[in-house]
Amino acid sequence: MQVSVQAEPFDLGALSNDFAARASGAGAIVTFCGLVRDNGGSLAAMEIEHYPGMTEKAIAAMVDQAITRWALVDALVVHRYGRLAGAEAIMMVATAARHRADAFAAAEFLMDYLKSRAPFWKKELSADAAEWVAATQADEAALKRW
Amino acid sequence: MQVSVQAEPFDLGALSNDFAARASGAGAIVTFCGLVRDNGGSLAAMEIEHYPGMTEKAIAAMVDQAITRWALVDALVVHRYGRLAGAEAIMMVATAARHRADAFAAAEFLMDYLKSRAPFWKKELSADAAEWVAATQADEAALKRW
Amino acid sequence: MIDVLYFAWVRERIGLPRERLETTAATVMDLIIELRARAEHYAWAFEDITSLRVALDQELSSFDAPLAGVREIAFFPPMTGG
Amino acid sequence: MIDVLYFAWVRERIGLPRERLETTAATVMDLIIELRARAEHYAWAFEDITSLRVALDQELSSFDAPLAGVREIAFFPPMTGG
Repeated sequence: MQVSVQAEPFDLGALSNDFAARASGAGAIVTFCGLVRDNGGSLAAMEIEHYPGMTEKAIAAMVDQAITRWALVDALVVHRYGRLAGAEAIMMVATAARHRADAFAAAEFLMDYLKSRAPFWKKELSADAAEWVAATQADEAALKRW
Repeated sequence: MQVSVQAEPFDLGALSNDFAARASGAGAIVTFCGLVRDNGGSLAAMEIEHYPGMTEKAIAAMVDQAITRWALVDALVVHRYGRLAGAEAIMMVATAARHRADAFAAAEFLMDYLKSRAPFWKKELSADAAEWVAATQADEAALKRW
Repeated sequence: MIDVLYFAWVRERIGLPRERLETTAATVMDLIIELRARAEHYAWAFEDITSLRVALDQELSSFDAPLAGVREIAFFPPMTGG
Repeated sequence: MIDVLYFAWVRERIGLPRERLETTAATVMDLIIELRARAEHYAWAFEDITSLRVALDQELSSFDAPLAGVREIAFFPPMTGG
């Protein structure tokens, strides 16, 4: 298991390759990467706040649960906080399993839990406004399938 | 759209980074990578046969369908053929969408279709045997959900 | 003594990220009622608890949870990670 | 004249990857019946058509499809890509 909560940018490609190389016995690797969206031309910036201490513990607990439930070979979560520019990578998840269905399900489970149960709060910054991102009904509802 | 059917190895990390950099406006990138599984200690090798001409057309049609159905920003499929050693990457899929649910669904759709509708045939090679991989009921059944 | 932490717009409304309080509140809800009475901006931060979440010693909890033995309590809006 | 292609264990049983045939078969199934009658190893390759798939001019098709105008036909087991 690898969990990192960090201000620094990360390299999706390098982490994906390292993860795949370590995942001995796996037949399937799934990665997810979340990016700051370009909202119609003007790249938005984002400020991400988190709860140091709780964040790492909450993520480690989710990853433990995913590893057990889908018999994962390995799992990784990297999540940034602080100020991010438009199109920058916010976070990534990687899962390794023998079969693809488990790798996909575990990655989606981790994403749903990170969205609504890891203590991060996003603020979208545009040229003339700053607004906290509201949690959505859809994100909360997504947890119900697990 | 990027589709490549090739004998040469590919670099999951480099392709993931290039794909993410090009996916302007996307908020979610999903990648899947299939590896030759290590079957209990002795790394298996694999020989993959394909149907040149039909393979590229069949994959392009699947990718077109995925892009339309999930309004993808972009999608990529790379699939190798020929002789692969244990733990080598067989293929990868990448999808880019505004939201994670679309990127995940499209990647799973492409995997299910590649498994059962792209003209590839795998032969597993061990020290003393060579055996064509049999298509499974589960893989055929997986198509029904789309 | 209990450490009280505020995040996101809860922190912005209250105007500070954390404070150390003396309280006899038995539950999270009792503490919220105490805090609301302190000043206008506290009342504003805690006006609608359905839009708040609470963690006790860094574990998500509920508003009726007891505070006995708790060293750190955090108030924040629903999380928006990922 | 039609190009007939074989893949995977169909190719191995028949012993060649492709051949060019003169046929008057009206449908895929008619061609299979012709091929079965050619030699023992053809009969073996085509013994159970439920374990076979067919493509006409590189599009998946069915055993009752007509062959009129088809330039290339391919027989192979269910695919195992991905």
